Amino acid sequence: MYIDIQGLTKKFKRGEQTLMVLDNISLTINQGEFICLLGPSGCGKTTLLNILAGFENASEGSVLIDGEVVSTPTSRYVTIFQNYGLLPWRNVRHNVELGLEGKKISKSKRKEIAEKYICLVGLDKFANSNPAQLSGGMQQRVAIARALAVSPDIIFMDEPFGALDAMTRMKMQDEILEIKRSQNKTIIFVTHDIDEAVYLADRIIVFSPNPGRIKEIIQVQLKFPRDRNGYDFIRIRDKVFSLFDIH
Amino acid sequence: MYIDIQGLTKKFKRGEQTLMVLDNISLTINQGEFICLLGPSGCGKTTLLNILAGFENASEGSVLIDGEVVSTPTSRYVTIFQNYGLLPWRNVRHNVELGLEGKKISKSKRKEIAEKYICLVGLDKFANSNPAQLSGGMQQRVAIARALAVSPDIIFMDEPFGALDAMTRMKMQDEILEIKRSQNKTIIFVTHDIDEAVYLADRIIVFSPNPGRIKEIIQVQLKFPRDRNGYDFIRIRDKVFSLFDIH
Amino acid sequence: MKYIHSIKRIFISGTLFIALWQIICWTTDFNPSLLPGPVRVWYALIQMFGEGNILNDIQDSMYRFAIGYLLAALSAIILGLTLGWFKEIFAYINPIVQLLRPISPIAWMPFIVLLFGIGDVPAIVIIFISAFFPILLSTISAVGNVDKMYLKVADNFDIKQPYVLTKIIFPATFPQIANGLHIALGSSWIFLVAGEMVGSQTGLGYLIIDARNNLRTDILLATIIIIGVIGLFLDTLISQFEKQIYTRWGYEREGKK
Amino acid sequence: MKYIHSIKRIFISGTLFIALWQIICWTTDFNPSLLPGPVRVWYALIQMFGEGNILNDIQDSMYRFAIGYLLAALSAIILGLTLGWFKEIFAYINPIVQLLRPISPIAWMPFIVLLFGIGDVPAIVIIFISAFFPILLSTISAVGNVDKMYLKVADNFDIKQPYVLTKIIFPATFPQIANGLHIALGSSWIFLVAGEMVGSQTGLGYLIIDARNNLRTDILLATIIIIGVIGLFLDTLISQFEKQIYTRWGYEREGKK
Amino acid sequence: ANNIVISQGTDVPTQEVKNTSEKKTIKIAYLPITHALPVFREKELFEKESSNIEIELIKYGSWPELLDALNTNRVDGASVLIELAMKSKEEGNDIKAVALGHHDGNVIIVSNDISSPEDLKGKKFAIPHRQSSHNILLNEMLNQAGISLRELEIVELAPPEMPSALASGQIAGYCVAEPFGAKAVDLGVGKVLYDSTDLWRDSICCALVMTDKFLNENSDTVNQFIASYKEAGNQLNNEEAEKISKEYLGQEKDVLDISLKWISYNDLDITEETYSALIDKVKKYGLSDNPPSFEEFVYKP
Ligand SMILES: Nc1ncnc2c1ncn2[C@@H]1O[C@H](COP(=O)(O)OP(=O)(O)OP(=O)(O)O)[C@@H](O)[C@H]1O
Ligand SMILES: Nc1ncnc2c1ncn2[C@@H]1O[C@H](COP(=O)(O)OP(=O)(O)OP(=O)(O)O)[C@@H](O)[C@H]1O
Ligand SMILES: [Mg+2]
Ligand SMILES: [Mg+2]
Repeated sequence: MYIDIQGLTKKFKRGEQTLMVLDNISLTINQGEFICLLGPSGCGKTTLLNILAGFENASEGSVLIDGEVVSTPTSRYVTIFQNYGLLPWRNVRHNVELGLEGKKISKSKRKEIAEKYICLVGLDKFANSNPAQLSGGMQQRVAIARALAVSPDIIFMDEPFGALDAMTRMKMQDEILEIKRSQNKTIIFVTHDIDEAVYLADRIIVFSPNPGRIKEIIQVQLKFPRDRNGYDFIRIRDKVFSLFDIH
Repeated sequence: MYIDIQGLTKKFKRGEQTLMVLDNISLTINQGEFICLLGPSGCGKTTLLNILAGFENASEGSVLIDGEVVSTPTSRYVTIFQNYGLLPWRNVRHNVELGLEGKKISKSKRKEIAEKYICLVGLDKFANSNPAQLSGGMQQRVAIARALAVSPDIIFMDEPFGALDAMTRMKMQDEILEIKRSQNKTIIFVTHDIDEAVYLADRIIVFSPNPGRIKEIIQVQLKFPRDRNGYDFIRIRDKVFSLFDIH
Repeated sequence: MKYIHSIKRIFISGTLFIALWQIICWTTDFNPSLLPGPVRVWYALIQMFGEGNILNDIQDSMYRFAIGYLLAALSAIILGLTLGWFKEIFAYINPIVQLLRPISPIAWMPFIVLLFGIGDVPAIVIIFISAFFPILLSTISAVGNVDKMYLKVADNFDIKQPYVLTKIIFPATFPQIANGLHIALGSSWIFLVAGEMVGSQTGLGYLIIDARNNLRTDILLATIIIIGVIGLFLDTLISQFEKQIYTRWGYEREGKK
Repeated sequence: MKYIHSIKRIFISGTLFIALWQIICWTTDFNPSLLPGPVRVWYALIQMFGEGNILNDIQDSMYRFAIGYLLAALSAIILGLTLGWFKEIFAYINPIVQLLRPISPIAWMPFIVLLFGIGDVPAIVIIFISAFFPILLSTISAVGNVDKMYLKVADNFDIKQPYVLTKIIFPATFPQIANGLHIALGSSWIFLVAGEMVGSQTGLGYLIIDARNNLRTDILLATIIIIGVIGLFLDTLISQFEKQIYTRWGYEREGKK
Repeated sequence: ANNIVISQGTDVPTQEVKNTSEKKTIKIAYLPITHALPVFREKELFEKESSNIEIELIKYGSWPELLDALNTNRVDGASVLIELAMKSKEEGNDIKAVALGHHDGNVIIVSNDISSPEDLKGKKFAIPHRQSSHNILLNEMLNQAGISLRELEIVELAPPEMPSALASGQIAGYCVAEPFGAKAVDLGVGKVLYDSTDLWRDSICCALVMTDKFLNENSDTVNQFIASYKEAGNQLNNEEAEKISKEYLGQEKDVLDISLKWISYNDLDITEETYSALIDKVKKYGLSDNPPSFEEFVYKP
């Protein structure tokens, strides 16, 4: 077991009250898996991701990654946010170089690595552009390149395509699958789009809210590339829909 | 023919250049139809809606509604925006009353009408709340109540559910269908979510971009309520997907 | 709890400040008539409040300030809404406004005396001038920044002028106007002192001038402290007001103070 | 084209202004040595530029202003970043800052002379004071408003202090700091006149005082116009700078000017 | 060639340094009024004689600012209202008066519709400063006319504002240092109601005041400086005064001409007699309760 979550509980203080956001979550994830966390707004998906990435501490329970207790963020596990988290005052190249600056890497080597990943996400022509000059999808690609540049073991993604329009979104889904295939990373991906989860995930972890609990874990054993209108796809989709009482 | 669009073209000046956004759109719409305008970002959906609603003028061609040329906005055709367009300094009731204030209606009558539509969208308990205190879905319901309160003949909706999460979105889709059924309005609905269009529309107008043209018009002759995972649904969905080169 | 905490902080902060001041007095070793220490100023404060005249001065200053500021707010908001709406007219007035804005109210003194005389009026005029421009410019820019969607909504629901201005533009711009009012409050309070230099025989600004004329640095510092405290009080009031507007309008809370 | 259009507007605006001024002179019927008309002021301007001394005065004022303003900017930004980061310390300093902020630099004059003497330095100090607080407060509030996401990104990529401050916080806050710099420029330029009242023997503020004492209202108005024009010029410069920062940082364009 | 350049380059500056290092520079603060003319004249005297004393004049905009500089030893001396200097001494600042600035030279200006002190009742009257001879002159006038101070409204106003205030009818009269009174006469908005000689024989107003620090540290040059000052005063006949004032003051020529008729600069010694007369008036009219004594305040070489 690569990621091992045991009895994880998270409570927030809100004035006088205590709000239980995650209740006794236990889950194990293997290396190289693509996991989707699916659930309605407010069920604690972001909170769980924050704890896994070391941004926040659990109230109870433990999280082990590769045998070690998670305490602080590290560039071995990189998070990609819905709003991309690019630094607007840096151009694409310098954004991608950000994670390399702390490491003992020569300038020319740094540039080389950055260029490699900028090419990988297909932005070679925009290396000197500012984020503000790029479309949402392109900005998210920069964030992905920046994450890959530090060779992380795990990539956490928090609704990374939530701000994109439906068609761009589907293109990005194909791209992230391609990257997953070629780079062989472990990916934990938060979404509340059911189609997206079924299209991407090896396993879908379905949450129920108040407090956040794991409602069901769905194995998606479809081969890639998946057919969004294929029979098996629709069958799994149907199953998830019924979990949320939608028809 | 209730709405009659003939040879509609729209050009924007951009500095020195002229940008053609809509190219020779012709389309007729019957009273009581639910029309979805579907297309990628930038294909001119919002522009078309603005012209139909009287916010902008066409460069060429004509738009007749109920036999009259559209020139300025009127409360006979109400537009609902993605960001709801509520006035944050008014509470729910006063937002809903907004459109009635210009008409010669007594105060008590106004209040009565407002309450009726607030009930219709299920917000009776929130009549005195401020928009900022409501969730996105609830805010959009207020906007719908406000639109219905002036008894419009047509409702234009520009990606009304675009800012909502996927599950809330599906609930709102059901609600808008229910409202359509009970109030029997003509609805022109902009979206770039294919599922949404198939779920809602009597006809889907598919646009292609640069310049915006009608690529295809798809009749959706499925009975309501539609099954999102039913065979016919998926078949139509598949057809639309292939129009956008997605599989 | 929070309240007690903040009083504790103010107390510690005040003590530190006074200690620092005392240390400066000791180390620089100036004649106390040139740089009075905290004790001397404390006695001056007690004397001023004991004799009771200071309350009249505060009252007179507040009266002048209130009139000047409120007149400025009223006229700048009305003018700002109008000019913000009729942008073409503003384009012609703007160069003049921009030219007059960076000029110190002090420089206008001779003309203010000539046109407005001495006593209460020049003080009010100077406070008016220094509050007017920030409010005017923030109102105009607020009208320019009004979300176009509100105007579409107004159009859509057949709302006509002047109701677009009163029902839509004014409330929509109000948070930004409130911010302008806040900035203007600060800058015009600073000019109270300058305003009361011309022929006023009462008021906090006059006290400053009088203390300087009579070489009473202890009274000078005591008055400075009073002006600071009242300014802080006014600022807290309007911040509170601004915060309420923001919450009501659903703006995100600003970063903690 | 746009350029010509805006020059046309400035021209019309200026003409209107001068006409209005002339009308005021005619209707009030004051002695022209008390309220000079445009023609008299025009001659004063010609005379001032003809003799050439005015260029020295402008240069001296600009020199003092540049030093005071830049020192204020530098120290306020550094202090602001630090205090914004160490919020607990700032909570203790804040009451003092808030107390001192609303006090007119004029009131400090006797102490400024005591501590800094006469000549260039007090003018620089007063410009410093009036620029310092707006920049400090806007920097501190900017640090408080930094998008938490940037801090997460910094953490995630193992960026440690002091690099978080230099690589993340400072650039992230820069647009808001630029706005503070803009406001501070305006308010400190206004206090140039007050600053040069103390023992300066040159400069635009000195000219104002000197013209008042010499009862030369024509020179006074001419100097006011020069101050206004330079203020407008500085404001345009920094607006330009601010706009570039905003575009670079991808902020939405402000509503049209 | 190099050598020559270097020797030229070093020769010239050393000569200059030598010259200036021997000179004693005395900083004198003043306001641009006719009461300060002897200082200007003295400066010119030193320049003409290429004396080892040099005067650096520092112009101020108002009395408080000038006094800030004097009290903090930022200047060595100042031509200042003598009552104000006495007040400063009383407050504990270390300064001494060394000579008068002038004799007489102040007038009471009223608007044209006023012909006697009675007409001022209920109206506003401006003085520049409570601690001034102008305040004393006002009190003298009211005293002689049997009017109480409370029957009119006294306002303290900056001198440059007074002619405007009179012109716009804001005040009915004022008494102030010159040439601000003459300005009203020149404009035709006011007239002279009394000359200072009518109210207070041999009145004094401004004085040359030096800091104790300067007096103590420069006992050798002080006497020479004061002697030259008095000499400069004696030289200021009408013609000379006109010339100097035009050179150092920025006011219009006509205004200065009117003003100079009222003033004299002879014999600027501060005698015990005139000083005690001043003290009486200061006490009588409530400017101060315990003004410094002659010995404390007036410098004796
Ligand atoms: N720092 C915090 N302090 C208090 N409550 C918090 C905090 N962070 C999150 N919460 C609360 O915890 C709950 C879960 O939040 P979380 O952001 O994890 O939900 P989510 O599943 O990511 O929702 P969404 O889909 O809207 O992003 C919410 O009710 C939220 O208000
Ligand atoms: N006022 C305008 N001036 C110039 N160009 C405009 C204007 N309004 C829209 N456009 C341009 O017209 C094109 C179509 O815009 P429109 O907003 O109608 O697209 P859309 O289909 O609604 O896209 P989205 O799905 O992103 O909302 C875009 O390229 C846009 O930049
Ligand atoms: Mg979340
Ligand atoms: Mg659109």
